[in-house]
Amino acid sequence: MAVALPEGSLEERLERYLEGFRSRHGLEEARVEGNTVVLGVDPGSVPAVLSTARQSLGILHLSFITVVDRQGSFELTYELLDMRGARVRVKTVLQGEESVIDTVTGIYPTANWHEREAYDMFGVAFRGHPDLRRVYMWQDHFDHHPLLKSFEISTKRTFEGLR
Amino acid sequence: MGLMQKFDEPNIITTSTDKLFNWARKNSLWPLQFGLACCAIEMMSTGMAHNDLERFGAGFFAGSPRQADVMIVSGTVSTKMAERMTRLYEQMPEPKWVIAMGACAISGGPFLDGYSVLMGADRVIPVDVYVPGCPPRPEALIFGIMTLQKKIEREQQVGYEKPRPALVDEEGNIREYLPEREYRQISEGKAHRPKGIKRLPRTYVFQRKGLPPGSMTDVGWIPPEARERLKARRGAGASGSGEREEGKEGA
Amino acid sequence: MTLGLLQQEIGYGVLYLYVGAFILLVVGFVASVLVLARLIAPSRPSETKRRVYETAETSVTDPWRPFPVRYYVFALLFLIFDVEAAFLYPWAVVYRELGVYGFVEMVVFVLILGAGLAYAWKKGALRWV
Amino acid sequence: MLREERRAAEEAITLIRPATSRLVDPDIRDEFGLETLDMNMGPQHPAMHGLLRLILELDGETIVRCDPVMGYLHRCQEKIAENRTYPAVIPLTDRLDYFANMHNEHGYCLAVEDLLGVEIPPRAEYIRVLMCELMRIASHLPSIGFLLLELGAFTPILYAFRERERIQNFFEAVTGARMMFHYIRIGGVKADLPPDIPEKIWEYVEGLEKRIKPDFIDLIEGNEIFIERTRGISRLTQEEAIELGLTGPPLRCTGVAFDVRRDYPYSVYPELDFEVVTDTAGDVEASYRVRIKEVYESIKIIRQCLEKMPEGEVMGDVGRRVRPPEGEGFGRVEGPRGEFAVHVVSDGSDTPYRVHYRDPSFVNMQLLQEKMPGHYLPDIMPIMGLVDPVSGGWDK
Repeated sequence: MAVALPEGSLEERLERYLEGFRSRHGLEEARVEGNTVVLGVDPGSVPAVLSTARQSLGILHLSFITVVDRQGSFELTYELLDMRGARVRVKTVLQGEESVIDTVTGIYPTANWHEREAYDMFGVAFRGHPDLRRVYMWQDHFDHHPLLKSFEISTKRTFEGLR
Repeated sequence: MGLMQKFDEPNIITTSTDKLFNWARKNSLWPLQFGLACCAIEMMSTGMAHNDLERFGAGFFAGSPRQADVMIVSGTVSTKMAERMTRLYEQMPEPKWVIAMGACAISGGPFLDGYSVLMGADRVIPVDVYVPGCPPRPEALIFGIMTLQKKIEREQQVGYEKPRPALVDEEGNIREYLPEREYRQISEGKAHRPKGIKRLPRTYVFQRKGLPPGSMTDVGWIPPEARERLKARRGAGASGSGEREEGKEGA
Repeated sequence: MTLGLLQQEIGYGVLYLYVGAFILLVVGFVASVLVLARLIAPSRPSETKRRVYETAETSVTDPWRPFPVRYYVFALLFLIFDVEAAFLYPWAVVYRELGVYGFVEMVVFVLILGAGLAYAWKKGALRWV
Repeated sequence: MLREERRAAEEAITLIRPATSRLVDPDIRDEFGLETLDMNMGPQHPAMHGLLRLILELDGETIVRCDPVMGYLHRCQEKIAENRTYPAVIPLTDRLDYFANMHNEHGYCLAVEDLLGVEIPPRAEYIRVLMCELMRIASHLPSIGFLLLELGAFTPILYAFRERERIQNFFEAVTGARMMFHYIRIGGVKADLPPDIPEKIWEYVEGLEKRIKPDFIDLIEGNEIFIERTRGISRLTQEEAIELGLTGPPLRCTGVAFDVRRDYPYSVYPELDFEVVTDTAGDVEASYRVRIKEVYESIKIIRQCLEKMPEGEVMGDVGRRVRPPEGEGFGRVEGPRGEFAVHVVSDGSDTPYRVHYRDPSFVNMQLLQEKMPGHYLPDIMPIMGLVDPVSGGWDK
């Protein structure tokens, strides 16, 4: 009944995760920073990497999904925790106009609302998501995605203006 | 139709009954349970045992608008909530009042640049008392309710038509609140507009048809030294420039 | 004691005068309050005010829809036993005067209703999914 | 003895017959032409812990489907944060989860300090932990109060807000504000503790430890109605809780001992000894027990903080103008409702390029969508009490 968390000290686990990812996906830019394994992945293989993390390596908790609008491309960051001190950060870059990526709700069901929020705020569509709707804004009258850089709200405040 | 509404200007009957009804209404204000955000927590601690609203007869937070007299708008009103708030205001029985509690309900507060924040509750419903603060202390809310009680004392039943909410048309049903139109103006700021969207005149602010007579709420407590300076200036003002005196009286 | 005294001296009928006065008082008060409220309260009817209040939203579907039948069965059973309790009260007041005959009579009455309840229970009317 | 047996029997029953067994499966319903009623429990509802609208599909009194609609308090926090300087975003984070203001500030400041790589004086760290633990008590007690208020008991909420008022007096003495502190700054803390505050907090904590037993535990635990309404409601197994991404009391009440303070240590928590409170039942009553025990743990931490408080200044050498290098900063804090994480992306200018808040209420609320079907309509209140979301948090 109890859930088994990965054993071993922090360094062991980090090494094991690094080896696990390298062996399965042959990722070149995979490195360890402090207590985090950082992986650069191309958008197509995100579900594969996350399923190895979940099934074989036993990393159970998906903390959050962050989308950053780099004015032309979207930079997605999946933060995974193994609940014992180690972190895995999967970063992908969605080039150009087609901002569509496979969903990970099959592997981490908690990603359901994270992806809905990313869709609502940035317009990043997740292929295969059970019910991809807006979370915060109006369903039908509002055809803008507010957190895009092109959607400006007011003058930028910097230190120059302040005393 | 209420008996009192048959008269169209105040006369001996309505003014004398005003005193009785206003006294009764003043001392049993039932606030609607309409907590939006952080100010709701301060409203709750005002209702709790430490600083108690029950002393003013306003302790019972009515769950449904059908039993409420005062709608305390405590928190940020988002554009999605504007229509709901108007419907709640409409469904409250007469006579009803609105207290805008907190900077967000007064003017959008710290979220002035928000694209989905309504810049103040008085853009859609007529507000009687503004309680500043973010969140206002419980004592400030109690002072707001005492100010409302003073205002109710001087209210008249006939001869003064309370302004209608902005989103409600003549026969009383709510017009569709399209944030698309409100938000195009985005946030009062001089924002760069996404391409192809025209500027929209401010249509969603209700025209305030004059304040009821005597509804000027007094300033309330002022520190003693400030009061001396005020008295001194007014004394000097009276002897000095006469017209500034009228200016103040006329406002 | 006082009730007894009253009964012997002024006869039984007068008592109903008190009850009548009391009922008149109650009905009068309620009626006057309602009429006054109707007269004094300012009324500005509007379309939204007439609409159903559903926590600040327009209702999604109209509530006039078929409901599961078990609520109705429960209401019926409650009604029966409520009336039974109503019969028990006057019996309990004059319990000493009736003696054994009254007691047996009431036991039979309760048993009949108990049999009804057992039947309902066995048929599964009380099963609450 | 009898109570333990009864409790074990109940737990056994609910395991065999989960709540969803009450649902009539759809094709039988269509075949018999049974119709369900769609109803919404709208934004203005006393039990919704804020502005949440649940569109419920009801079959009689059993909930068939529940779809939460949010966004009624969306205040564009992340968009406004992109247009403000780094120190100016701190007052905004106070208004995120307005029952855990100190934790939000702490999370954001950790993220920016992670970017800056600045050194925090130890006294400031201890003051931050002390304030956060006081805030945790001032948030757990009202959560228990709200859970009981929704079940109909009015006394616990009065006691909870009495404690909260006293803690708010401390906050006012230290930071100057009752709720929106803006006290934790990037690089340290705004000002030092007033001299008389530490032993006042010590006396208060002594009194509070004695008062919790008679005021909360004796009043609530033996109560039949409380047991009847909360035991076995939305029973969570450990796999379900982890799949839904729950953190904080809803996760720990199923037995998974995940606490950011111990597993991902930040600030001075490694030097303090406290234990992570877990329970086994995984239902609403278990979450109440976890919250009560966590208040005791917080009291223990507050005492250790007051003892080990070193001398020294409270503000690091971060100038008025915060201009971190380009890159990403992460801050993760254990709030009263769960893990609160902040992801700050900077492009080297005065204002952050992107700020993303991971709010525990937002993620824990997915429980409503998964676990609600099968329960009765009145069970919504205890389940909202289990999750205890705050609308400022989930609507951001």
